[in-house]
Amino acid sequence: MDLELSDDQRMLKESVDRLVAERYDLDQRRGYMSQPAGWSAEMWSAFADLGLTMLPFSEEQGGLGLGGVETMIVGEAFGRALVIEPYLPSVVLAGTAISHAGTPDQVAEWLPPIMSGETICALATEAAVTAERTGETWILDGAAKVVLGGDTAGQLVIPAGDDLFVLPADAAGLQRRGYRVHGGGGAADLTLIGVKLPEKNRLSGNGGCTRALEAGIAWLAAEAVGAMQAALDLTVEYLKTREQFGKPIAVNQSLQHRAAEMLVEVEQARSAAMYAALLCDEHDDHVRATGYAAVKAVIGKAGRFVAQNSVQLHGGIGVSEEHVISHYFRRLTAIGMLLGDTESQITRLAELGGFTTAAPHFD
Amino acid sequence: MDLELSDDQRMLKESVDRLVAERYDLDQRRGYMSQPAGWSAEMWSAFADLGLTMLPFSEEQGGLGLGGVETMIVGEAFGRALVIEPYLPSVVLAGTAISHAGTPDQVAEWLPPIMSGETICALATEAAVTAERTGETWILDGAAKVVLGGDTAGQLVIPAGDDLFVLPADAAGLQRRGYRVHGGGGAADLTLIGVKLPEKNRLSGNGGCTRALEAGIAWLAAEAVGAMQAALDLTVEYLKTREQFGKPIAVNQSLQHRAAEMLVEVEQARSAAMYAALLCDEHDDHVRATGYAAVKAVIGKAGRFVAQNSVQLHGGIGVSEEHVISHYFRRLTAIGMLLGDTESQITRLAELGGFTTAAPHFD
Amino acid sequence: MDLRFTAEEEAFRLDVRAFIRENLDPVTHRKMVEGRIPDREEIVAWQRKLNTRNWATPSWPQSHGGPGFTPVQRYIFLDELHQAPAPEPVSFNVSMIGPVLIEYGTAAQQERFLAATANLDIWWAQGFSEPGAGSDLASLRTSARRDGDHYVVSGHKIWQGMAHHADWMFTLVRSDPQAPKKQMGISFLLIDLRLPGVTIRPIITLDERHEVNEVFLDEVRVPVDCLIGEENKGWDVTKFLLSNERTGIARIGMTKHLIRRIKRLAGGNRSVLAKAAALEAELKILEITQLRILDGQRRSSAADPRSSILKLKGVELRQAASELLLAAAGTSALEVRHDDAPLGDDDAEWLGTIMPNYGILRAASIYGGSSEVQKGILAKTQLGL
Amino acid sequence: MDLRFTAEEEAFRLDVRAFIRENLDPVTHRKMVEGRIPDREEIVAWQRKLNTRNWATPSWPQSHGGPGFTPVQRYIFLDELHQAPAPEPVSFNVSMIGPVLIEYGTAAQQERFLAATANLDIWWAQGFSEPGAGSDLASLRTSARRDGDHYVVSGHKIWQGMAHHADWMFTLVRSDPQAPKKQMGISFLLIDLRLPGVTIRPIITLDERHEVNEVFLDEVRVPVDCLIGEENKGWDVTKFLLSNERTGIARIGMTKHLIRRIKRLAGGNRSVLAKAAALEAELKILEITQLRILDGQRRSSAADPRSSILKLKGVELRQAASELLLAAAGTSALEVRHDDAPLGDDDAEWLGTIMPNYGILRAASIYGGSSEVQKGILAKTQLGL
Repeated sequence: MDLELSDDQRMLKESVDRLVAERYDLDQRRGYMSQPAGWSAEMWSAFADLGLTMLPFSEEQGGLGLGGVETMIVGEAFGRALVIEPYLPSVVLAGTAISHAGTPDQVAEWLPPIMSGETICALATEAAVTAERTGETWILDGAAKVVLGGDTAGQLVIPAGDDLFVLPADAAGLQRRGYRVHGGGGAADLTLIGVKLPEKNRLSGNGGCTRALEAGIAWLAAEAVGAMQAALDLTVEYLKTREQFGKPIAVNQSLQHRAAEMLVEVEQARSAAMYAALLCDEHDDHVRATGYAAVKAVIGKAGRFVAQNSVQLHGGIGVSEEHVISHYFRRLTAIGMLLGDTESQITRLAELGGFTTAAPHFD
Repeated sequence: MDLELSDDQRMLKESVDRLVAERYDLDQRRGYMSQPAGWSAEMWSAFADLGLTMLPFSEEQGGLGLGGVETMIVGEAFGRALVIEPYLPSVVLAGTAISHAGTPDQVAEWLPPIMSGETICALATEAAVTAERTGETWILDGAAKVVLGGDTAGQLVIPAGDDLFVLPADAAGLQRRGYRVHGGGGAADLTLIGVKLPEKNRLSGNGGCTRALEAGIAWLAAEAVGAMQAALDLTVEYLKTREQFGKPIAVNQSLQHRAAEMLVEVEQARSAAMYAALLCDEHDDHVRATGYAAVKAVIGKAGRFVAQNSVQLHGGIGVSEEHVISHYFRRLTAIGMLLGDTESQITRLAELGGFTTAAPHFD
Repeated sequence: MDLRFTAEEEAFRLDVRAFIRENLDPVTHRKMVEGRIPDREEIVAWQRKLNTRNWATPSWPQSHGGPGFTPVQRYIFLDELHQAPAPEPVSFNVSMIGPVLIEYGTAAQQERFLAATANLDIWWAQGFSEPGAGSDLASLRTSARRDGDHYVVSGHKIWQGMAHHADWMFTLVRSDPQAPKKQMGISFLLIDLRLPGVTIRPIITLDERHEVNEVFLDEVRVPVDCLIGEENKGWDVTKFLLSNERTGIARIGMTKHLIRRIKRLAGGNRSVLAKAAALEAELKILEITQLRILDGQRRSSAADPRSSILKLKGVELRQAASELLLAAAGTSALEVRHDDAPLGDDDAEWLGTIMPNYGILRAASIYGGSSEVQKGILAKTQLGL
Repeated sequence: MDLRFTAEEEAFRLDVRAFIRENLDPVTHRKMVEGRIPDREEIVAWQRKLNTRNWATPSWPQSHGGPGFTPVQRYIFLDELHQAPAPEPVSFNVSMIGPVLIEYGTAAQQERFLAATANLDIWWAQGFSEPGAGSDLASLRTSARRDGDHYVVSGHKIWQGMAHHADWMFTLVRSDPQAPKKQMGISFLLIDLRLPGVTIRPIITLDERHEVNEVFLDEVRVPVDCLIGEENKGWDVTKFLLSNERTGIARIGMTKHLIRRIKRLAGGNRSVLAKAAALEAELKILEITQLRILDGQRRSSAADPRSSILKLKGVELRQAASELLLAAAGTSALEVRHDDAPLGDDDAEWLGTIMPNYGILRAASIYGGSSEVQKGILAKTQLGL
């Protein structure tokens, strides 16, 4: 057991933190949101230049070969800065799916443009699509909703049956309706009517999708920690500086205790994110499945508590769009809903049998 | 709408309050518990002398013809005093069952000894008993658990199929195992093996059982209000008098706010008890069913909150058996569990469709 | 003791419901059903409809154009509006400045303002809070200097709900900076928002809507006949106003409407339905608490501090319902759709308001006395702590 | 960064588990499984078994008879005890007075007491709280007057856990009533409970068990060689003791045991199983928080104020698990059965302890620094509030 960052990890953290500190304040973020894509191509390049878009992929696949901890470091910084560029959809979700499910040839075809940042790719995580084979051609029909990043993606990864299919966003028969999502970023609803794809676009093995969802949960956990810690810091600062009745409102014991309760939740979220980061190397599917369900369940609940109370403790200013607290509130709300909310993760954890059995510890 | 007590009701309240104030403090209660039956025959006579055991029954049936509000008044006083005599089992549960399900002849046979207090009767609310008819004889087999008052009852009312059966506690084939229950009073688990009863002991119509359970919920709600209000009063008093660091602990805002949260729950419980009291005259079965489910759900949750926090705010002394707070804690816990806990009542309310439909208020 | 409404009260409820059904503009109704905010014109038209029966001013005495409702009738009336759902009469007019004009206004002021206030010919804004004066309202700094028959007012007010719709603003100003206690130097002024020196700036809230504003006052010359009550005695007027604000605030009917929406979206989802039932159980009982307080109001007109229970628990349940509605909608609620999107009549079209409304409803435990303030009131007034 | 235990640590865990399985008396084990309290003799026998491997004193340094555990080993050891479940070594001996004797005791005191304390030849009671001194411990009034080579001690101590089993009591007395600050006049004394003038009175708790006591001291003559540290410097010793008390207090393994019981009782009840899963999710993550704090302890021996998180959340989850266990048991848990009822090996026999344990576990958020105190510590030390 060793829970300190390595020197390399500390250096990565410093450079990512510096990048977002310099180029991602709330005003700059507004500027990025107002660009045609709804995010900044320039920032996207900056992330790619720093190597972030190739970070989690193995060196054999052409990536940096870094792991869950490094991704967590990036996620936490992005959460704090409320980054809206499609890192989660393209690198974490679609990238992980391709890198796990693809043959070496398929990986060599689809992954490099994602790693270079050149192509934005999106994974449909809520899809009901069927694929039928006719000769060498697959025909896809169905629909997918809330495909994160799907509004600006050049390429889509869509699960059908036990397979994943890679298709260009302009494929014939594919309709997409893109939109902004609350909390930042964009998504699309897709309709597929007789979309034709060659065999080479089929990544066999849906295990890639599971891995992608797990990586997505780990990413969301890290982002949530960044956002929650920032929201708590701002709230504590506000309690110390906001005066009413001639004294800082921090003199109110009820508010002190609430802030302490928020701290407990932030620390639990931090533990969850750390656990999620280290779980990606776990080989046992059941351990990963139960672990990620627990992580997302805790993140959802903790994030909601911190979001609601940081608004409450800020009073009126907390619901103003001009104040960053309202943006943390919205992003944390969205994070709680994405990739399975607390309720659904708990149901899943119960179905998986949880962490302990009814049997005694030993007999 | 009129939510004041009438003059008669005020007089009843005064006399019941006076009786328990004079004869039911914690030491006296300990004395009653140490008697062979686990309760005081003398107090039971005192309640009967005041007419309480005949209170809710109609004048035609030989009762006082009073209603839900009068029962609530008694229940609240009994809850405050933590009365352990079997009023709920005998008068409220068994009495209501007989008075609703019996023919005039059956009522005339079974109810008067309950109303006089001479016979303790108990209703099995958690029973799995079958009744088969052979000629003029019914044969009962099965079991019942946690029959409140069943330990000292001379007579039992047991549901089987759509009917209720009245049987003497010494019936051949009936085994009972009596015990004390947490929070006060006693109960029994019953086993019935080939218990033979004549047709006249069969009260047809299980509706009586439903009415009895509803009356039981109303009673528990009233008792809970008495106990919760007393626990809150003691807690507030303790906050004002207990000193630490040279000041009453009431100076702590977090404790003030907790007490306020307790008050909110006590007032909700009071509303629930009042609603339950007035609902007994409602003719619509569905309105009663949804109403009593809501009442018991709220009572269980509110009672638990007040019980837990009155212990917490008392600190160490709150878990001492010598302090009455610990007895309110236990009785409120038991009340929450009896006749369906919050969870099961909510499930039931959901199955009944709740209070509003998905349809608009008007079209 | 009896919880039932009288036959007259039941008939009144049906009368209100029929009136709403017949008179509420379908587009306004649809917006309310979907959780959108009607336009100014729609709100004005509806309030004028209500005013044809004196129902725009349910709490005003008959002597001043009110309907002479009993407390129970007031409750029934609001409950029907909330459940319909239909817009409430504008509260700044009807619950705030109206009663103040009736209690403290001169005959001339009543003549000038009351009827127009009821009919929404004048739309009022509330100018109380300032950036440095929230729960500590008495520390406000907007200054009023007497100059002949005018006050010259300068300052910065914030959180003016719907001030961009408003014609006039009632406001608190510091007229005597030397007063020994800060509560003693405050006056209550009415300000015409068209006067020179008034600037209204929108504040966009986290639902991306424009509902509240900042109002900057720069040497605004306000005629002295716009003073309510005595100079430097504005704090008494304020206390009177705030004590009116808290009544009937459980808004149970609004939560019922949310629960209806939850049930529509839930379909057969047992877990959501169970959570909805848990809310309904508490809501049903809160309704009884509301009736108990109403019953007390029939006996005494004094402000009932138990009203804080209605605010606290009412908001808690409404927020919980909005949260459950969001859970029932799932990720489909994440799409940003603005209030100017076309009105729909299918379920999907309802989703656009769910997340914004969940967010903005967090403000309900902040304004009108935060939940923390309510607990303090209850601890002090009810428990002597 | 790595959360995994080393191969040595995993082997150590198996070693501990095997030791418990082989050495824990079956009756003691059964009592622990059922949530009963073992007898004095059983606890003594078990601690002496542990002491054969120096495991009775997991936090003591090797130089004083401890096992030289790393923080991780300490955690694993306790976790295995909690999950087994097996009794912890008596905390008054091992976590409280032992470290105090090692830090502040004279060589003679260490010689006299340490080995006997480890082996439970002496059972210690903690004599801190008084009726008027709970969270405000420094306001204690038990007096110690010097008389030759004795202190004459009089006073009233309360909440002495297991004092009816104890031989000696470590206690705080006011030795200088004139000290300028109340913390400055306190001394730390060891008192032989067989001395004349000592009376122990049981306090029955709401679980109807006898676990705590009052101790009355009436002119008890305590030899001066029973003073720990300097006269009137007992507050420093106390602070040292209390800072040790808080480590490892999440007791996650105990909650796991409760969850096992819940799952046994739940059968196929989905609602109970879902609630158990919700607890397990939080518990799993709290375990990571525990490891993070352990990791910090490997780097620095300073008390970590984040330990308050373990206490707060650990107690919250344990109380919630006991509540869920009660719900899973249903009304059958209402039957009063005492700890002297026959030990069973079927589920039904387990029910007797569920309600008493639910009740007494409420004390866990009161003693050892109440939840309110923990929040205050976190607000102050971690947030600067």
